[in-house]
Amino acid sequence: METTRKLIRKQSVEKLYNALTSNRQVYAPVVAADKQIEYRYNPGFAEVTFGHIRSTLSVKNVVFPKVENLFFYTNARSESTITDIDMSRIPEVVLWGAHPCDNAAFDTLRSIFCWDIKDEFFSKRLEKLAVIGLSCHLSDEYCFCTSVGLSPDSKKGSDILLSLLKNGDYHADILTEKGNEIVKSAADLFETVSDEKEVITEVKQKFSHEQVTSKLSAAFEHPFWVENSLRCIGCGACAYVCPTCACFDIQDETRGKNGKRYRSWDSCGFGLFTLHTSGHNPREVQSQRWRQRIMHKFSYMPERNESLGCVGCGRCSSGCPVDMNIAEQLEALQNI
Amino acid sequence: MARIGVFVCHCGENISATVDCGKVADTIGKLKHVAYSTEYKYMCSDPGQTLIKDAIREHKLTGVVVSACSPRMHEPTFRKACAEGGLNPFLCEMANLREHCSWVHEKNELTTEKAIDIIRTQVEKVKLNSALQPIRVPVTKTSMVIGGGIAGIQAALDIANCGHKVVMVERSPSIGGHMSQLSETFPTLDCSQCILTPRMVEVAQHPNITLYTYAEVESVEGFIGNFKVKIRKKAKSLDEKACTGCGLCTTKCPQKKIPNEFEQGMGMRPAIYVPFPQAVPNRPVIDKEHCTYYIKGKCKVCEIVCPTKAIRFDQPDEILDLEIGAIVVSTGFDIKHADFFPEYGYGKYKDVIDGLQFERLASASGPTAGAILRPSDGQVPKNIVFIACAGSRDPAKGIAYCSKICCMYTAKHAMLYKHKVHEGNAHVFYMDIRSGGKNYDEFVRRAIEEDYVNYIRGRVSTVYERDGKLIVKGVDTLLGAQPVEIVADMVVLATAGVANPGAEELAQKLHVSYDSHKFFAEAHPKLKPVETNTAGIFLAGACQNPKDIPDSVSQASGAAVKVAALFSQNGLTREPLVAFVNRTAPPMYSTCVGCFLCQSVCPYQAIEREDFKTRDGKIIKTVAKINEGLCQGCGTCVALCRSKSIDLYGYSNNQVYAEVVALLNEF
Amino acid sequence: MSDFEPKVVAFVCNWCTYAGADLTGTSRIKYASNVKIIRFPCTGRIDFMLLLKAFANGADGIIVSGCHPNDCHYTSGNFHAKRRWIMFKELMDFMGIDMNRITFSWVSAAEGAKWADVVNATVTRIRELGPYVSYKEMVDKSVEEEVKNG
Amino acid sequence: MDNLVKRAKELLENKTVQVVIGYEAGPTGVIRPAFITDPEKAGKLIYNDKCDQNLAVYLTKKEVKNFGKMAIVATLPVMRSIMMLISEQQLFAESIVVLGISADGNLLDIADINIMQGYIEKSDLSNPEKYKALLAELNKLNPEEKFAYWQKELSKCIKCYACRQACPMCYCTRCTVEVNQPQWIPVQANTHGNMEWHILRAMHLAGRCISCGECGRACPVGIPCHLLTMQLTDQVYTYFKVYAGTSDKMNSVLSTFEPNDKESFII
Amino acid sequence: MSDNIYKPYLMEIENIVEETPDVRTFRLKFKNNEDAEKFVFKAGQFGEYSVLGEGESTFCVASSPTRKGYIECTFRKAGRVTNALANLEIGDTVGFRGPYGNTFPVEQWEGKNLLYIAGGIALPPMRCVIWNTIDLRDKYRDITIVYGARTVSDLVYKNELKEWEDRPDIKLITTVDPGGQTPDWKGEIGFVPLVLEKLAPSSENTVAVLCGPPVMIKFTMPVLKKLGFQDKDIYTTLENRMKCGFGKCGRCNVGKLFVCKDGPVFSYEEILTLPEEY
Repeated sequence: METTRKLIRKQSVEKLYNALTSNRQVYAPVVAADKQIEYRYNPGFAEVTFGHIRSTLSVKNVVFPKVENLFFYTNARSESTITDIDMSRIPEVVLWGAHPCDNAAFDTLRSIFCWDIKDEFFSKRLEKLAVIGLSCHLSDEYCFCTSVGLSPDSKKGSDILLSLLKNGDYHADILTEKGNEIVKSAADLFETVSDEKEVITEVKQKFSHEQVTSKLSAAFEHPFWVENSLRCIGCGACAYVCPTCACFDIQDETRGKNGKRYRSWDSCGFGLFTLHTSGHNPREVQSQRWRQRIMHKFSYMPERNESLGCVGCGRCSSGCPVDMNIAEQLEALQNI
Repeated sequence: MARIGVFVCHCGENISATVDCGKVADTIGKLKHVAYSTEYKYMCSDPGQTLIKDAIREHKLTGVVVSACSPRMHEPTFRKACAEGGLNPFLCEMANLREHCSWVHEKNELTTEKAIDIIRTQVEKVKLNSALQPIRVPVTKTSMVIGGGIAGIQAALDIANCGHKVVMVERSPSIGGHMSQLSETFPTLDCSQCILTPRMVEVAQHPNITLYTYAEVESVEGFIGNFKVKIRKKAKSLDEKACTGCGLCTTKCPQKKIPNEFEQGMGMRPAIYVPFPQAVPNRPVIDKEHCTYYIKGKCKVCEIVCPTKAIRFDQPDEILDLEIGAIVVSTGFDIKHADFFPEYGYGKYKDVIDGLQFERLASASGPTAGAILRPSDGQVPKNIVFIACAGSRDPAKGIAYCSKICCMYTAKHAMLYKHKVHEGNAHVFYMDIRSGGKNYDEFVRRAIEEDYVNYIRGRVSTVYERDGKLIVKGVDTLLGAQPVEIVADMVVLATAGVANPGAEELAQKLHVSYDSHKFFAEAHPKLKPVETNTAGIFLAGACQNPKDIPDSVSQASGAAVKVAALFSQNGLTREPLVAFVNRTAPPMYSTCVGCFLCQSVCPYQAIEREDFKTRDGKIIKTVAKINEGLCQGCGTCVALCRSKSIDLYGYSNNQVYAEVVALLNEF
Repeated sequence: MSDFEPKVVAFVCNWCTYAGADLTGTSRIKYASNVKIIRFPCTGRIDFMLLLKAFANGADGIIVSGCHPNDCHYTSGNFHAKRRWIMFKELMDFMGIDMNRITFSWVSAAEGAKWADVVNATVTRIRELGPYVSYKEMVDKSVEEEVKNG
Repeated sequence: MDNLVKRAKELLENKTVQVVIGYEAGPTGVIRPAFITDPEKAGKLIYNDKCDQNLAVYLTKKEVKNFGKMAIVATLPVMRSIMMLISEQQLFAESIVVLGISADGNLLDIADINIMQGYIEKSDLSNPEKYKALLAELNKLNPEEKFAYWQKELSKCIKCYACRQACPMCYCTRCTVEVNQPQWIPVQANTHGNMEWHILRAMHLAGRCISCGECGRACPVGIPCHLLTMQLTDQVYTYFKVYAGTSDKMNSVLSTFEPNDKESFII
Repeated sequence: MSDNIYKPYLMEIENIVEETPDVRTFRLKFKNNEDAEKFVFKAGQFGEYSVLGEGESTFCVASSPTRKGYIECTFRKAGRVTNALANLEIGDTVGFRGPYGNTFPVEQWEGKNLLYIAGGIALPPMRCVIWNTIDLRDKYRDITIVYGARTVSDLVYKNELKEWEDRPDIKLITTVDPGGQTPDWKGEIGFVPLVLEKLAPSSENTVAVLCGPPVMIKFTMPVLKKLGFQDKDIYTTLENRMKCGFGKCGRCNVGKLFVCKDGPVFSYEEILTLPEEY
């Protein structure tokens, strides 16, 4: 679809938001009581933040929830039956105000969930998702979108991308048919573009991901991994806050004769992630697991999924309790 | 392939009166994995048991739930029946429909539903039961008796007479203990030595008893049936085989001014000595602390005079390694000495003595040849005061308990005194007279009524010296707390019996618990008074708490029976409901991380360490391991273990979890 | 809530309370049938997680009972249990989990009547408190949470 | 902190230790753990009041232990952690050198465990001041409010187990949450399952928590989970008059008992 | 069938064989006939077997694709799911997802000699291809099977071993570790590599399939090399932990390869290019 750019006034943004929340689930960022940025469904417009750098958690849960029920079952004496999930109950969601890195991550996730065999849960959720992104006018030292081929105003993954203008109004880039539908539903709010300057933050490029990828192909045995993962304590924080990490576990939970099988987030950083029943563990120590994390994102995924497993949001680094700074490590890696 | 059989018992009408057994059996029969469900009037009857056995075979049952009375009643019955039916007995569980349901609830829907719930819970549990085999522990049929007092002697002789080997370890140079120091014994006033010494000789001569005197337990490892004990045989500086016990050395020893322990310091002995004339073994030892040769490097008079050249100055201590199957601890007690009592002069008045010292004075073989004479001037005391409960029952002194023997021996002392000093006056201050025991109270009455001992109920506040006399100030509570003052020539304190010095250290070596007074602790105050918490270690005599001779002897015989029972079979068979620490393939070996907090919760010292090593002996990992011989299956370690690496057969995590889930959910 | 029948799970040790409950039966003392017993060798064996699991599976009340102090068949299991329950109770109180729903008791093998009293008192109290709605809601809400998440 | 650098360099040079665990400033200025093996790089070590991570967590980490003998920059919580680790047999006193840091940030001379014990015993072992107010505030809430508060907080938990991984006392090879027979703790992160996890964690740390607050600091979503363990630390002291990590021979509160332990709720 | 790739087929247990006290073989039949008709698989592929309520466990299809209408699986009681599976009986329901993964290139092997070498519980992953080739016996030349286990009671598929032994067109060598034999044991006694060395099969026009515990593989490989086998003519299977079975859950990869997609069958030539993550 041909993309178009329109103007939406500051006050119209509120109208658009309210129009959307009146008939849809709108998932928008707010500043919680403990100062954490979190996404909530249909918060009042006054609560919605436009000035955040990054939410604590990514928004991947709209397409890859913490827990996704795969089916329900009943175990009776003679008969076990399976009841499918009614996918039509998956709600239409508008993701509001998510930054370009988060939105680009949907493509990355798609490259995992839909390569080879298509994952219907993910696809359906993505299908029912419309993304009204917001370019970044703020950034911090953890941001490195420009190093992974993105930018503070990348359009990838957004249906509409808003960009703040100096006067407080927004440019709206209408990028997809879905975006167009939204615009059409509130056509009067969108005006023709002005020549007001956009406020886009500058994110310095720290490394070249192509170079990292090429270096990694021969870096499996490099001492780098041990040296640089000593302080990693092996929690799953980086994976769980990451917008593109898609590792999951499949478990059953039963109450009485009824139960469900679900998939839930998992992390390659956990020691037991790859543990065999025999006790053998192919990735026994943390350095091997840290290597897996980086390799997966910057070497295996480019080769197997034709996408980079990182969008440069910096959450893993800002959320890491021991400052395992991924950008710093990648910068070092491109020079090994 | 779980195939569970459920057998619902009517117990006559005991269950069926309030529980609809037919409905229960029906409903349960519809549960997943229940292959067979039936009801019967009396499951425990022969036909009932046959029903179970037949069903096991016919339906290839992998588990059985007998829904009847309390498992505390008939679990063994039904487990046996299952075994006879070809099912491992530990794959049988009972659902308690009678005591916990039919007898305690009215007849209604809810009661029947509860019965179903109870059974369903057991069905879920039994699915997870494991086929267990009884644990067999080999037993070394040699026992060790620590302490050669009357309790130890009795235990040793009883065990030896059952045909089992006994090693007796005695710390001092002779066996005999406190009883050998006593003059006469209550309530019969027969001579202590006369009844004791034949027993001592019997010990020495018994073919099944090996006696190590002047020896101490160095360390104890292992567990019931399989203790590994190290004994330190202290050097006696003597070749015991060469020595004939002629006694020449002891008479020639130039060092003769050493306070005699046996005489409670009221006599002297040489540096090479036999503790008392009837000592067993009757061989001297050299007291290295006081021997001139050991102190100054020259003397050797004993060596010169010894006709058989038996003296060995360079003899080292010897460490013996013994394999022991059971241990009797009979290390006895000690008493508080007069110096513990500031109010009675901290022991500075020579004529304030303790009970044991009085025993020596009254003993025909004692320092005064049986004459009651004042230690200070050798005069016969005309007025003598006995103070009972000196220290005992006095929380302020840290001794809240009753020493149990003092009432009786004080009566005996007063009586002995009156028998020897007819014109003298004997006064006894007491709190209560505790004379429970065969012929005991009669004995005390005799002291009061026939020997005119003056019993004053009240406590003595102070004793002080005035003009060579001891002024005893007290009150007579029977006369309205009237002050009493007695001018005495001698005061005898019935001081509290306390744990032996070293008891705590020994308890720690043995891994048995001890109470706050350092007395050894029995496994159960009522039902296991002879056992300790550590299987295979038993108690006899006053090391547990102060006891008189008959009590000590009874307990010793009790301990001996426990040992003999243990030795009566080739091995020990135990219910396999014990804890275990999981094992996994290398390199993990176990999910146990080796924090060993479980060791401190285990009341039985059943948790040991297991090292996993590389081929060249480097320790890779140390994890906990349960000694099946010791574990009693309480499961406290299981609930404590953070990594859930310990589990308990019969009450596994999986089982109890399944029970909770089954009890609360519809199936 | 007149037809509310509380579900109460009792975690008891084999040697004292289980035997005490047997005695209640032998003495034919009646008590509420809402309580169902799970037998453990010792109170020391009772994992605090089981109590949470009981609530999660829909229990409205819990009884935990074992030998009186100093009476433990294994000498010290109940002492360890006591410390565990002290800590557990403090934590539950701090988190606002209703400790009025848990009865901790010592019932000896001779206290058949006390067992009936403990059961009846607990059931009466739970009846007054009603179903443990707030806990059940949390459990149910957790399930919904997942469904909605997207 | 010249003294610290000097001492670390010395220890590495004379091969007393093979690694020094301390703090360094990362490229973004964030303080983070450092593992110095080369004496020439000892200069990277820093210490200031932002160095608040409990480094003792690394003393049980395989790759760090593989270096050999370790020196560790140790503030009071680290020292107490070391005591706990030794008493729970996860660490040998001989395998470490403690570079003690006093409350005012100076290098202490901790020659051996006894000296460290002396220092710990002199220190205030109650929960740090900064947490006391919040604890007190929470304790004032009524049960419903408390339950609501914790439900809200714990609904955020994503089960990343940063709290566990950051805790020096959570050194188990296999955590209870990784046990699936039975599945004690649900794998998925929902409020109820999260609450069970945090109760389990707090109970496992009862009498073992040394009040470093590391679990709360590590939490990426800001759950004050340290308050749970700290509340129990307070209660352990109230009931049993002990603080964890004061001796290398202590037994934890839940693995010991006194016959006269007082409680008021067991009928 | 819905689009739900996580939803298993419901299978009924038609038969159970207790191979050893720990090892069971299930014969599973599709509950739904349509599923049965549509279902195709090839030798070497695996699936996710589940007990509803306990979870899924990964193991290969142990029966041959030449035998229609059912699949078989063999598993050892080790974890939660396999324990639960072992508790099932005939008529019970098992969930099955699959087939997943690549296959043994049996077509390429036509006209060649086949040498199967398996140890212990690693015979099941090979049983499928063994039967596959036996059922198409005339397409292959010599078929030799070397199978070893720790003890006689650890040998699985005892009935089939008998059948293979009795067939003139198959050479079967069974062996047990020293000390693992019973008095009436007629097979070899000794470790697989040594037995293989003694047997010294020709590598000429021969494909070797090798599955077993790592230590067996470690000592058998040099023997095969000594016998002149090329890396490309030696096949094995890798068994990393997996959850999804189709390259999404992120667990089973060895370097960039997914065992669940690119495996489980690998030639030694490929194995040598992989980082050591298996």
